[in-house]
Amino acid sequence: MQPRIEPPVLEARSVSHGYAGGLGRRRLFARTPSARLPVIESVDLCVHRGDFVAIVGPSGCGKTTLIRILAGLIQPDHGQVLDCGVAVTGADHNRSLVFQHPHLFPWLTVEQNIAFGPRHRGTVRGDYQPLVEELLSLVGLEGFRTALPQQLSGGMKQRVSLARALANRPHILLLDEPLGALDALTRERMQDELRTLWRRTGCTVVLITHSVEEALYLANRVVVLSGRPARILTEIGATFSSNGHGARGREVKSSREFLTVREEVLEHIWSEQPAGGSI
Amino acid sequence: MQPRIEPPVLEARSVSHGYAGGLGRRRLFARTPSARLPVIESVDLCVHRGDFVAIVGPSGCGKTTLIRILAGLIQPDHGQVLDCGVAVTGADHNRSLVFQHPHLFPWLTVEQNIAFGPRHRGTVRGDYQPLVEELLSLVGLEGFRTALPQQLSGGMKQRVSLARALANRPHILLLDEPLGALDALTRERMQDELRTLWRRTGCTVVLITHSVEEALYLANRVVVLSGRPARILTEIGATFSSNGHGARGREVKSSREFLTVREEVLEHIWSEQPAGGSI
Amino acid sequence: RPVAAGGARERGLTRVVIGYQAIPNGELVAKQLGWHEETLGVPVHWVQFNSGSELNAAIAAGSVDLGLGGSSTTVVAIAQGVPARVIWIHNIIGENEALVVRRGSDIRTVADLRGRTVSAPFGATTHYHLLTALQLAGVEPAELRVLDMPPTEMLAAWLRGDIDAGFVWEPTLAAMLEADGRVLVSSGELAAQGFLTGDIGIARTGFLEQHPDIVVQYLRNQMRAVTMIQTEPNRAAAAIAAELSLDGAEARRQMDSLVFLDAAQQLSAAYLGRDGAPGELAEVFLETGRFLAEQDTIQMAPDRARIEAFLAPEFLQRAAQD
Amino acid sequence: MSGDKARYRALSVASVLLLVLVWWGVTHLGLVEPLFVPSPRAVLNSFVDVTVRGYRGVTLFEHLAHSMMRVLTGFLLAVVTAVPLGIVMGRHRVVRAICDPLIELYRPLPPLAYYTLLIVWMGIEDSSKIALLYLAAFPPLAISSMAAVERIPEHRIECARCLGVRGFALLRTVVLPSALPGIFTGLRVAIGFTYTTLVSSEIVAAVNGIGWLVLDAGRFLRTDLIFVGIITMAATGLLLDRLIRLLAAMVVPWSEE
Amino acid sequence: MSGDKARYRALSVASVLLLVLVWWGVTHLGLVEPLFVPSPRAVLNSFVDVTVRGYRGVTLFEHLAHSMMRVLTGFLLAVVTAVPLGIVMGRHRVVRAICDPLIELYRPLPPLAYYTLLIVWMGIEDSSKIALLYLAAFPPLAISSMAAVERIPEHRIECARCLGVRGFALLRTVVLPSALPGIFTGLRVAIGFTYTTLVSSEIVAAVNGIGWLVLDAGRFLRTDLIFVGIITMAATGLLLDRLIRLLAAMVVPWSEE
Ligand SMILES: Nc1ncnc2c1ncn2[C@@H]1O[C@H](COP(=O)(O)OP(=O)(O)OP(=O)(O)O)[C@@H](O)[C@H]1O
Ligand SMILES: Nc1ncnc2c1ncn2[C@@H]1O[C@H](COP(=O)(O)OP(=O)(O)OP(=O)(O)O)[C@@H](O)[C@H]1O
Ligand SMILES: [Mg+2]
Ligand SMILES: [Mg+2]
Repeated sequence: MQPRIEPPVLEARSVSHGYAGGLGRRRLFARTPSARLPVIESVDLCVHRGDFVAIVGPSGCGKTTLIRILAGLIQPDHGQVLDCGVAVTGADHNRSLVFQHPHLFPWLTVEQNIAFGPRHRGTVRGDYQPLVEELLSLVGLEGFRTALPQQLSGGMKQRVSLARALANRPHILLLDEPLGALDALTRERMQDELRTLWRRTGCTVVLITHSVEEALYLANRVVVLSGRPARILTEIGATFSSNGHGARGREVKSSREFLTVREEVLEHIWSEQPAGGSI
Repeated sequence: MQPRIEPPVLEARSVSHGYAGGLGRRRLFARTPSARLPVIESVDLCVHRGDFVAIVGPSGCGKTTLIRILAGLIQPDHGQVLDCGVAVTGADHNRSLVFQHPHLFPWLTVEQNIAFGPRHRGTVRGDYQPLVEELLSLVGLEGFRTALPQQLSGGMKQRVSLARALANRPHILLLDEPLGALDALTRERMQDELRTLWRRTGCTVVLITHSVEEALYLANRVVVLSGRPARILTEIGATFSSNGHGARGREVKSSREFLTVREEVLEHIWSEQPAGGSI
Repeated sequence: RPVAAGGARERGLTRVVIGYQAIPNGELVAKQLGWHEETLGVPVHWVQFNSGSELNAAIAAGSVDLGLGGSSTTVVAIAQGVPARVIWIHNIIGENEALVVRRGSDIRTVADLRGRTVSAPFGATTHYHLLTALQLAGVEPAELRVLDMPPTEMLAAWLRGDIDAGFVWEPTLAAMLEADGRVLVSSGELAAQGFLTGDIGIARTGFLEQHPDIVVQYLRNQMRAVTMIQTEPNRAAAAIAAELSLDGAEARRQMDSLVFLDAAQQLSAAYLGRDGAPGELAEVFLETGRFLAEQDTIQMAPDRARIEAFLAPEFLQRAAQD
Repeated sequence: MSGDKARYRALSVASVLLLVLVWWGVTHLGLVEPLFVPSPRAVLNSFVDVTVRGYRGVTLFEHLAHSMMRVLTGFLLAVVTAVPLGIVMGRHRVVRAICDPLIELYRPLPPLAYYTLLIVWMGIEDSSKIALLYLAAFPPLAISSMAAVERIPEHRIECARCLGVRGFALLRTVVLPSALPGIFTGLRVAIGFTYTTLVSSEIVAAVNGIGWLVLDAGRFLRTDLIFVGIITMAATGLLLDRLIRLLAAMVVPWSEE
Repeated sequence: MSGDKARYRALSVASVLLLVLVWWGVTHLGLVEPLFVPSPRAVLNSFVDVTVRGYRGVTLFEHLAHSMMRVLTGFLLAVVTAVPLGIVMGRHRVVRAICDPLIELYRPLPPLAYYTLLIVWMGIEDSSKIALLYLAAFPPLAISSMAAVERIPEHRIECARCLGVRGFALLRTVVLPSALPGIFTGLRVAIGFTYTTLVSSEIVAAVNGIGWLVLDAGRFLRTDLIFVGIITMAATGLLLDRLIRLLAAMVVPWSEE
């Protein structure tokens, strides 16, 4: 018997996308449809089981669009997305997306927000409650379990949103800048938690981040996108966090090696974009 | 004649604040009003003309609450805020606040959003239009002037929100993490723009940021807040960006001196908060 | 009593407002043939009303000068002090209003209605006649179910079999008769026993005082219409048909079920009477008023003096003189 | 806070009192015919009279009870049908395409125009009256619910989808709560509408009910009784409205971010 | 996209056609008295007749024109008064405390109950009819506008305040646009309500108008004519509603974030 070749957990095949209607107010009786704004240009991406892929790129280049396509929320104009070899046609809790903005359900408490997924997919309470408790303490919000979203600060909301996605035990976790609103300290702590989680569960993660440091610290692959329309500029294998090496502390961030790779990535981004040019 | 002593541009006098109603759903027929959640505890802050004050502190400690009090959007439970010696009783365009979340007006284009303040305060178009043009190019969105907010990415919205506040030529600029959603590159560029702007106009800035690096790079004073309820832990004078020294490049960020002060600040934050404790 | 509203209009009269109803009588003949427009000397504004109570309100508001209402609502006007006078009887209600029961039912007399469900449009002349018929038969209203129903809905209820009897007018009357109905008692029969109902012409007091000549001319036109109905019924029916968008035969049938009185008859003691010598109509109104008061609908029945003051046959007298 | 509330309540009471005062003044000075606007005293007398002795053998309270039974039955039936339909119409364009024109077509029709048909189908008892009130409450409820659902920001639905919640569970757990504020506005508008239809519904075959009382009193120019009826309707209508608001405050305690 | 739209439109047309088919079937099979539900053919005949020859000397088009004049005048007057009042009530608790109870008190009142008063004050001409329609449109508009304003997220107002915009400018530039979607829902509900009140308004002292036609035809058991009137009302009501929706699509092109 031949060894079974496992398909990639998530694969984007020459995906392109644009937004319709041009910019500005839709005109009701417009004759000619205005030109499409191209945002993603033939992106190929292959994410394997256990990968931790970080995506970096300039503001407005199309990262959110790309991750929404991966999640199945947008059907791309061209190309397709495969989840374990099966074409993606819609959103799914196995491919959980944490949005750039928290988007909590304002009528549910913190605890109910976190439990939302498993609870309304019909899981019995006993099955998900321990996980919810664990997540509450992971994001440090045990004291706010009965708070409504309107009573939380920006960073707290973002943490709830992360916990809400994790409560689904997704096999692919799609993160659109989940730690952006956190202070340095909390952010580092959450980074470590995320790393531990990834190690422990062996799930696959795609992370959009604005911090090259964070990308290198967490991911084993860093994908650099160009400015709009987004193409993959380059991909850098980062080994600072690879599964094989076991736990490593924050001190890696100040290592020579780390700083060199960081400069390299920044160089790529810089080169793409003339300073002050149209972003 | 005695030399006139200029009052501080913005002064908080032993300001304390808390949120009512406890956590969770308001109960309609609750007998005993639940305890207040104390958030700000006797904060004294004196901001002088031309100051650039950065505020750092853990997530959910009360930074947003504090800056909203400074803006006049919240009347604190105790203490008061003075703007040039006059008690603050409400919001004002001279004390412009950039919110943590962009909150653009969804029915206005990017350009109209930016021009909103001066236009609807009755300024003639000729007076504000050059500034609006300048700001559009400052935030790199000339190509999106006719776009509606729903057509922008997260980072682009945040830039519009910043430009919208700047269009008022406020004498005090209150910034609640205005660069949080920007990628490393754009962020650095915006930091530099902000610094130039501050130098050029001599306006007073209060900035909340999650990045200690950013705080040290931009501000001449860094205020470190404790966890909730927020007290001022310490204040550090940073000279990396002081008016006197003239323009300085990004290289300062990797200077010995800079890194030492950074460690110091992080140390303060660390010390306050036992890792994994309730944040 | 003086009227607050409308008083100003009297000084410079620009038009006469006539409130009419869709009843196939002389009013419609005169309207269709344009007699008032020709002879009154002022522009005429026609306004249609569905019931006397709305007309009462409009007259009291000073919006209408001359109008037509059923005898029951005229009594309401008297009782409630509407500033108006009776000047004309357009018609006496005869066979065009009747109490209908099912052909095969065992209701032979009014007394058999005990325990049944009977309907009539409340406040209308048929309501009054229904109650009168019950009283004549010695039946207490509480012994049966009397329901308030407009004609069209009554027909629907009749066809469904929800009601055992209904006191109603044309054209619903014909439709009910056609749908397996028969007349138990008609308004004509009750009128013969002294319980008259009719369509009464009333005029606003302020208008009467200021413009008696116009009123007299208006009455002359009414008299002319009655004459036409009696002598050239087909021409009159044609005018009514045109006015109501009916066909001629139907208009003729409906017109013929009414009883028309000429001026001489109206001025006789049996009806309006003469100035200073009120006729039987006062008695009818008095009786009607007592009925309504018993029904709790008006607080107090108007007394004879009040009713007699409400009748103003002097204008008809003048009109009939020359 | 609670001092503020008391102040606003006082203002409300004052404005109603002012209305009564104007009414009293107008009748006292004889500015309008008492035939049209009776004095507060006359209305009070009639009120006592109708409460104690009744009108046409039925006391005011019984009249009111009959009407409330009809209004509430019709309204509640409409709530449990129109709101779900509106929600589904807001999410599913196929359902909307089918139902929308039908609702839009019957909606502008006056109750008086189709009441006869209801009588033909349902008879003269309470069921046809309730059906009329039901039909009056239906369109505002359906339209408001639909509009409320259409206003839900798309990202909220996407969130739920990413959490694996779809179909009926999505409607129940995300769409319904998000639309609740708009639905409650619809409830308030619809209850007012149902109330105004009450008189029309009691035109036929009623010998009780507040609407019928007003109607019957109108036929005999009993303005004092009309006022008694009107005031009773206004007071109970106001009460129902407050009940809905209270319910809304209990059910929608959050505010949008 | 546009293929989808065509499909939905086809579904809508199909559902209306189905309704007509059911009507035809019911009359064809004699399931109901033709006296109450005339056949489509009979209605079509009457329609042609009324359009060409007229009813009581007035053609259908003229009847319609009179009614539309009344409805639109009343409705537009209500829009220009109730919407601003609702907006102000939504923002200023003092105004709300004063006006709210008054609106709530008159709102449940049936038009039939106070029409007499309107006639007394305004006479029997068009002004009292327009006033009645105005009063019908007012509460749903005011309530919807108020609710829409109350739903505006507070941060948006705070934003505008920080930009130095306050008072009337705030209402005009921030509150009004934010509330527009809710206001348009109110407009749609209110126009339907105004339409249903049309017949009531034309009960008294009218000799033209679609409502009067329906009413008068009812008196003579001309069910075919009632159907002509009803269908005309339904069609024009639908048209007005579509106009409002079109306007909404033009004026509210954004979607909430
Ligand atoms: N709904 C939309 N309609 C039209 N254009 C859109 C829409 N959403 C996004 N865009 C455009 O697509 C481009 C990419 O947007 P996207 O949100 O994917 O950027 P991003 O990489 O996530 O940026 P950021 O880091 O600022 O969040 C932007 O230029 C934006 O203007
Ligand atoms: N409207 C509110 N009602 C009740 N509690 C609130 C409210 N707003 C904020 N809080 C609480 O006040 C505390 C401070 O909130 P604040 O938004 O000021 O924090 P922050 O320092 O800005 O945090 P972050 O960095 O995450 O934005 C939080 O614990 C939050 O739960
Ligand atoms: Mg993004
Ligand atoms: Mg904050």
